[in-house]
Amino acid sequence: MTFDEGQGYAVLATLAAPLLAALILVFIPGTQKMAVRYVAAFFGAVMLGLSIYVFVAYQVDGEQIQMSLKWVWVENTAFLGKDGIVLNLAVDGISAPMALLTGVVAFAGTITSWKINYRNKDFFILYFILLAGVYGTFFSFDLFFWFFFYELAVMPLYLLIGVWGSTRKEYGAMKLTLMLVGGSVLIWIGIFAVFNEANLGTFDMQRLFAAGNDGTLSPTFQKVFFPMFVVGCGVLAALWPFHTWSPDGHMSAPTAVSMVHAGVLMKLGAFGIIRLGIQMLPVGAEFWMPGLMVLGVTGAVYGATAALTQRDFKLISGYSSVSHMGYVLMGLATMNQIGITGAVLQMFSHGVMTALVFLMIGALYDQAHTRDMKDFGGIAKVMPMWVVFYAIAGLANVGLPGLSGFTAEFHIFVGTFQTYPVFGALAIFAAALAATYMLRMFSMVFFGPFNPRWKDLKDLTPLEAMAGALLIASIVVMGVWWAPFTDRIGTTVAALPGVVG
Amino acid sequence: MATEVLWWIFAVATVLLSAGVVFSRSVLHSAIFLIGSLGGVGAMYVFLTVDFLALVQFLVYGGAVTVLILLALMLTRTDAKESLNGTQAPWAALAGAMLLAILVSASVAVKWPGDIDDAPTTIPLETISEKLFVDFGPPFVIASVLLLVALVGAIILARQEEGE
Amino acid sequence: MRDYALFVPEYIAAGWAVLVIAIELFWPKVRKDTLAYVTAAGALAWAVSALFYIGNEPESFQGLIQSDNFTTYFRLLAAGIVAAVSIMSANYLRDRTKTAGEYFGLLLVAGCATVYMAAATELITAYISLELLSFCLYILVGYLKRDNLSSEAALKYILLGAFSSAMLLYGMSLLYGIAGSTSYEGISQGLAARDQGGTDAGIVVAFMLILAGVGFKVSAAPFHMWAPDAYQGAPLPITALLSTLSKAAGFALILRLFSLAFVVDAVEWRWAFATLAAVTMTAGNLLALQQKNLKRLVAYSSIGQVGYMLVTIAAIGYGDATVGVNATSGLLVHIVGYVVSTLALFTALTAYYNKTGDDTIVGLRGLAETQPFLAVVITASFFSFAGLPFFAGFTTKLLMFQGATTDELLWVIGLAVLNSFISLYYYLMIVRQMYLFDPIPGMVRFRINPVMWVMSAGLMLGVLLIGIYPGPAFKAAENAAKPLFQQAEPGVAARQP
Amino acid sequence: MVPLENYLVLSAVMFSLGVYGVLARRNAVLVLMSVELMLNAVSLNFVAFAAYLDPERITGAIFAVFVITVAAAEVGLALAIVIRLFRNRATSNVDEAAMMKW
Amino acid sequence: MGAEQAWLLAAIPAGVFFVLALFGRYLPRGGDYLGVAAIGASFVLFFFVAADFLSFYDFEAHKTFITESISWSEIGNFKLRQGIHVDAITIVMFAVITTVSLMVNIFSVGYMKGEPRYYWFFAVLQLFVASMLLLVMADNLLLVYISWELVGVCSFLLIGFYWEKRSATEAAKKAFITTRIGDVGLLIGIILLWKETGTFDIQQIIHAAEAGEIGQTYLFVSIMFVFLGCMGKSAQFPFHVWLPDAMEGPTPVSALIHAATMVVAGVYLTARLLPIFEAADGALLVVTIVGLTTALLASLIAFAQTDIKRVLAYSTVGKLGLMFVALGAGSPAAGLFLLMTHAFVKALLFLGSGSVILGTHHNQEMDKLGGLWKKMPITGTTFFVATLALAGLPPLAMFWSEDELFASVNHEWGLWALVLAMLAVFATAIFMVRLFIRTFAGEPRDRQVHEHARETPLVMTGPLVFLCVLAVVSGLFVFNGVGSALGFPGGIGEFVFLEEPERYAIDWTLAGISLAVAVAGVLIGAYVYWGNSLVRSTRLAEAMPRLYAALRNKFYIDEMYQYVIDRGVLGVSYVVSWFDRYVVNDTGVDGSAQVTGYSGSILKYLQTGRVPNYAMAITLGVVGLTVAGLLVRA
Repeated sequence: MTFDEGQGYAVLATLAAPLLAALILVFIPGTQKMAVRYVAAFFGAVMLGLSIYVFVAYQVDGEQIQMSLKWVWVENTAFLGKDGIVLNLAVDGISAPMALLTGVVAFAGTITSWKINYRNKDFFILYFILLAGVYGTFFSFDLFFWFFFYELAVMPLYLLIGVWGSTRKEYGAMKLTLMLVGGSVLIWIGIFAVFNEANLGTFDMQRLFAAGNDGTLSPTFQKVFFPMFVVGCGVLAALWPFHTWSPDGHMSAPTAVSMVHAGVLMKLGAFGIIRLGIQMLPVGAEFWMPGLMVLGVTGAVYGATAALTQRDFKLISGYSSVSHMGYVLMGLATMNQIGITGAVLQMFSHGVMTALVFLMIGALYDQAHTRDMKDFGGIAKVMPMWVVFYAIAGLANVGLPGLSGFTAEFHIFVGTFQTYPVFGALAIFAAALAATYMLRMFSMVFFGPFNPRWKDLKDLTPLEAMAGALLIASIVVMGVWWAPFTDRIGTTVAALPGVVG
Repeated sequence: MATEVLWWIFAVATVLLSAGVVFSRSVLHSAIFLIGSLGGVGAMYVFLTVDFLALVQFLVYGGAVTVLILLALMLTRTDAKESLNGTQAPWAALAGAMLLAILVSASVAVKWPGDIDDAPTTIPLETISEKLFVDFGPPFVIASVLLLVALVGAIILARQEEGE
Repeated sequence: MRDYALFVPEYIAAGWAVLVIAIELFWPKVRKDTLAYVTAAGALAWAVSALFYIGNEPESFQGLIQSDNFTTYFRLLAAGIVAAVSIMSANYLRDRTKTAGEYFGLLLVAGCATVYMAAATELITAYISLELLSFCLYILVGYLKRDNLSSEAALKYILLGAFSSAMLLYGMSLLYGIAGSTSYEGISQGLAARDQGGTDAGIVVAFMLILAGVGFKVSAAPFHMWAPDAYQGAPLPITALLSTLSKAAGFALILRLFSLAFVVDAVEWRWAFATLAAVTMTAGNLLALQQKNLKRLVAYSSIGQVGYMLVTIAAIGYGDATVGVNATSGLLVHIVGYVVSTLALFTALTAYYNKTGDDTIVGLRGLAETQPFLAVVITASFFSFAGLPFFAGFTTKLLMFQGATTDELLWVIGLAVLNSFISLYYYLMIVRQMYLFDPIPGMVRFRINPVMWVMSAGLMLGVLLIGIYPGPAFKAAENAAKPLFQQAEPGVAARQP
Repeated sequence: MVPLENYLVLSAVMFSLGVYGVLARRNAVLVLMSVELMLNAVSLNFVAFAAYLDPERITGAIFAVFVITVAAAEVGLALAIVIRLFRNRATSNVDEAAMMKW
Repeated sequence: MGAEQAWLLAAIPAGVFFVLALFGRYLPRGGDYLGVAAIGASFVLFFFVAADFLSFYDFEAHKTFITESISWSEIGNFKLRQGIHVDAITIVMFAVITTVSLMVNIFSVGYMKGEPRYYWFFAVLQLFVASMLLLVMADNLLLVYISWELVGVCSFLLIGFYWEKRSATEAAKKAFITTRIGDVGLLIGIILLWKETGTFDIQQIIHAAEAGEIGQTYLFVSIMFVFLGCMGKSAQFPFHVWLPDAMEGPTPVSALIHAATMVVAGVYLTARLLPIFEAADGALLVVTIVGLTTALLASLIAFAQTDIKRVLAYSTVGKLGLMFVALGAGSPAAGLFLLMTHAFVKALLFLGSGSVILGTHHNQEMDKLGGLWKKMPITGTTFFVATLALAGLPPLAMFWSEDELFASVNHEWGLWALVLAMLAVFATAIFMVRLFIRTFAGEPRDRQVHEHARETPLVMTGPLVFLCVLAVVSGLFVFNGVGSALGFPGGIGEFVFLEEPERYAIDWTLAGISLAVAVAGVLIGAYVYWGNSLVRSTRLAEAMPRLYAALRNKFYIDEMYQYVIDRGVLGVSYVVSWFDRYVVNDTGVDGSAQVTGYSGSILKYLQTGRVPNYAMAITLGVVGLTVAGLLVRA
């Protein structure tokens, strides 16, 4: 076990916190619902604090990979040579903001779930396991553990949606789980191939990255297997046409799960494309990126178009997620520094704003038990704060300057224009479509004549407002002052292989 | 020469009897054909000069096994007149024929190593016993356990319990 | 060399088997669960004595039986399985039969047979051990005499078993003819010395017949068809035994046989293993999709698992000794993971079945409400089968496939991973029954036997431990795998096509 | 002299007839009898190989001894099961013992 | 307090926005005084900034500007800086914005009294003004875009202020989306310019364009994209549809939008980037044609509208068109001068109509008004002045600016453009007179309304008077003398210019024609509509029924859009949704799952439960494998 400068402890603690929470919850009787909530909220806060620490402590002008911790797991056994499997946790400029995102969304999701009453102990256990998976994926620099955590993050979803969800939850849960696992199947095959081809006897990603760069992984090999990783990760990132779990899954999922799922989990897919695609298979990436660009643009326009005529809130958010993740993929496909930085920014931005959107949808649905927008009207009268929060999320979605969405999309557009101006123009057009569907929803739901059927709706509870405020703060900070993010992301992105400055 | 003629007679008889086992329309006839067939194999052992095995063959098969089978046939007899062959019999013939072709081609095609003089050599009983008890002691022990297990199993499975 | 001390553990086991039978013989009113715990104690004693053999120098008994780490590995595994199954059987048998002594005795004997299958380095020994195991299983499957399904299962099993062992024997006889020996080493040398002129139909036929025989044992498609019926008809703990001990034994035999004796002519059989693996995993998983009975479902799912495991045998054929060690270590560690998961599953199922007598999938409705602990154990086992992380299946399957990855086999491994994805669907359908639906009306929260509780918990912890920290298990598996490939002399290296 | 191949072909024919019997026959006892044919073919093979090929000229014969042993025990056990089933279901036809399928 | 601190102008209202938005509801009177104070502070600060700027303005070189910027973010070579750039254009825009918005703010205190969400109105108003101020002082296109969008969202919030009304919500939506479509172009244009120059800094881009570092076609395409944004924001044809609907917002907001903040953004940006338009061949012609088309179209439509605010809205569209015509003629001075004078006049008109609306208890249909002058003397008088000013009568403000416009158009494009522009002015004069007559003169059409009408309080009439004064005198800035007195000798023509400063000198021919056109327009209008009778106009309408219907229905442009949106965009969306649901999901995803399950349900019948079948499987397996093996080896 080696640490660099003791900060590895922070990373380990961040990863361990949700696991510890789950473990503690196992031993709390299910009838003690309040105790469960307090424990969950406490650990949510701990995770938030640690995440912020990790983000802040990442030194902008230091090395790319910091706060590393190595803990040899299996080595010198059979095909595993030195450092065969290592619990290798570290942070780089891309995972630092992702960790922050996870902390923010996780905390918001935790306190949003306060009102869950049905088997809330089980809920929180699964929820924290999911979060551990997310953290682990962001922090792992060992392919084995990377995939381990990646799968871990998907695993609890079936139950989380199936038990605590709504609206065709069985179908949604099953489809979501199967599609996501289907994606990881491809990754898995790819991992076998990479390990075999590199023949280093190690899952250490940094050594595998080096192998990808120095030609140990032959160009042909990279070209064959890159699509596998991209499609595999892409499923989780709602890569068109593997996105259909997104509308249905989000429609079924409970609030906090939607928040974490759309907010963080979908980012794992894009993160995987960076880690496994761009970093490990640079030649393949260079070869295939135009294809990814086409798919990304298709997703961006397609999602926005499909969202135009939806009537269910969550379907709108589901399709808009498809659209926004399309931007992320476009950003990655640019293979230039600005574009990829923009993609990571968009990952963060989409994370917080979608979490906010789902938080708001949940706050309404819990009272109204319908999500058909046609049923609503003039809700601003009874839920003013809700409307304001939702509107901020929606406007961030639309790409309004001053909110995070613009920062991210702007960088992506700039990056895309560097290489593919026509696609860039299409993407900007899709952003205008986003305005259309968002405002359509605003005017149908928030405004217009008040429907007296909803006179008993209550505004946000203090807890929900707190969660929302945290998310809004993130949205605004990133929208106004994005240098802390770009500083971290940009330098790391510049060091990615094959990336143009 | 005489051996060869004799061999052919026994061989053909064995085949015919075996065919009788599987083609006969009567259960009982089949059983009787089986005795003959097994006896034919015993005769083959004699041709191969492994007399001991021939003895075993006649004792174990000709005696014990066939008696057991006949007994079972008696015990499981039903009055219903029904076909002895299942619906897939034609396909079974086809499958059998294919397998036969494969096995025969394998037998013929291989140039068997060590087949020097094209004739069997006598295997004396002493060698067999020595091999069996000295060189192959462990399998022998295991086989005895196996027999024990079969015995116990047959008992507990076939035993009629009260209330039956 | 005739060192009888090599088999002290089996003496203990066999002696204990006699003891158990004798106890009931002389004291017929003994509680059946007492017998079960006595058996478990015997199995533990057996295991403890086996511990002394870990790391010993390989030693052969007259070239027939090899005592090395590989043997010890399976010895410990068999002892563990027998112990677990006998505890599982305690309450199950008490409610269903009058006599149980033979049952437990046969369990121990089956365990010994497994060890000999793993240890055998000679065809006769291997064959006779295999038959011994089969006999025990035939009897155990049919042990519930008044149960029509049990008898039917036993009949199908024994008829097909005899049929397939005849196939196996015919293959062995051809092989004997070609190689002129029945010892693995002799076969290896015989094959190496074999004249290579012309198409050698004999060796192909021999290998395929042997493949059919051992394939039947491990229930590889298309030799698998007995498995679902036997699994469904057998008493529940015996279903566990079938899917653990029988498979482990089959693979032990295959591993030693193919790595020592047949590796010379790998080019003749490796493609067949790859094909069988592909067919088996696909058939198993597709068929499992439509099952309504839990035991049948587990049968098909275990067929799918066998498909995965067969890939490693193909890998032994495709690669050199290094790949062989890698693949074998992977397979061995996966077998352990699979066995522990299966045992955990069956412990929970048995506990549940003792209460309800229902072995259909819909019967599990709302188990998360009525007995949450069992629901957790069952879910964990199924997730382990499906290869989800935290659970043994993920890690061991990954290690196994990784060890087996060669360029030629990547497609099978891809198919395997795809199949494990399909399998997730039907596992989730069970999880769905337990967690998403309300219990059947009238079902209330119930308690389970504390022994079963402890064992379920222990096995589940085992599943988690292997899943999270596979290092020690993997190391042990490698140590067990090494002896199989050390003897391969340079001159007897695999022929390339 | 009779060449080795003759024995082998004889054995192959017997074996195939046995296989046909197993595949075609309905009665469990007849199936068992067919299996016996197959096992005998195998024994014949072993002995023939032993007599013609084996330098030590013996292992095959030993194998045959074991095969005969196992075959006999197998018949005993199988018949017990057949009788068991007959008692439960009043039939010994294998295609009627199909309660479990699909 | 120097010009470097000009950012404070925007910062103060922005800060107040946050205070009001968060705590406004708890403050007495909703904190309206804070709003007025903030804008007032900006207004006062403007004078300091202007004074400071003029104090070191280099009247020889005329190229004075002040730039302040800080580094914002850095990704490799992609360095973003944010800062302010204050030059003559900025100062003019400051003047317009701060003045008009202060007046609007004060007016609102009276107008909005007792409305729900009173505090919210003032809060957004602050943000609106702040964004606009930021827009005009931004030194780079990114900041321009940011503030541009903020302006858009504020207008959305304000137009949709009465969100309980479906029409208000729809209007807000329409405004936002329509301008947003233009913004797509703007963003594309900005990024295209960046791609070629590697910077967002306006001055650097202009420099690069002027130096010919950018290819002609490329430059033309990029600047046209940018111009799309300007067209959207400034409601040029075919994006003009949102502006008339925008009057659904509270009337002071309309005043602000039409005069100082929203719509002039496009004009401002075009003026700011005019050197680039110049550098790109044909760009100015496009600007001119767009401007002329819009001006004529809007003037025609305005004839047939009966809602006071709607008429005013179309007049704004028309005047904006003229501003673009001025810019298209290459004269930022004319454009900005027109912008300024129009801002004061139009603010006055809107506030006046607001006063009417409040005074008549929310009545804005001309058909129900009439004869209000006596009841509302101050409103009436100021409105009268404004009407004449808009009609272009000297010596009121717009006469001078339009004269400058005509001069530059004549100079740049010649007669055809001049005639068309004058036609637009002529039409404006007619319908403005119509508006005034039908609202204030003649007999009241609705007794009820008339009896309850009363003059509005001082807080509203005060701004009216102030703006009225400006509407009279602001045209004089064009003169050297006035300019010198105020610190910018040479008048506006030497203050704001593109290449060469030009001092204003009256071309008597042009001025005469212009005067004649205006007077003719006023007289014709008076003739047709005088005396509160619609006899003549009705006869006119009946003479050309189809034309009248077309005008009344705004040339069916809205209907066309509606059709395109319903059938086109939404149709595509339905198709995509259908495709997604049934092809991608049900066929692709669920379908493959079903095929898998189905194959399982077929395959399971192989498992017949019969021993012979099982044995057959084993046999066939062996045979198959062996045959395959032999074939493989052969």
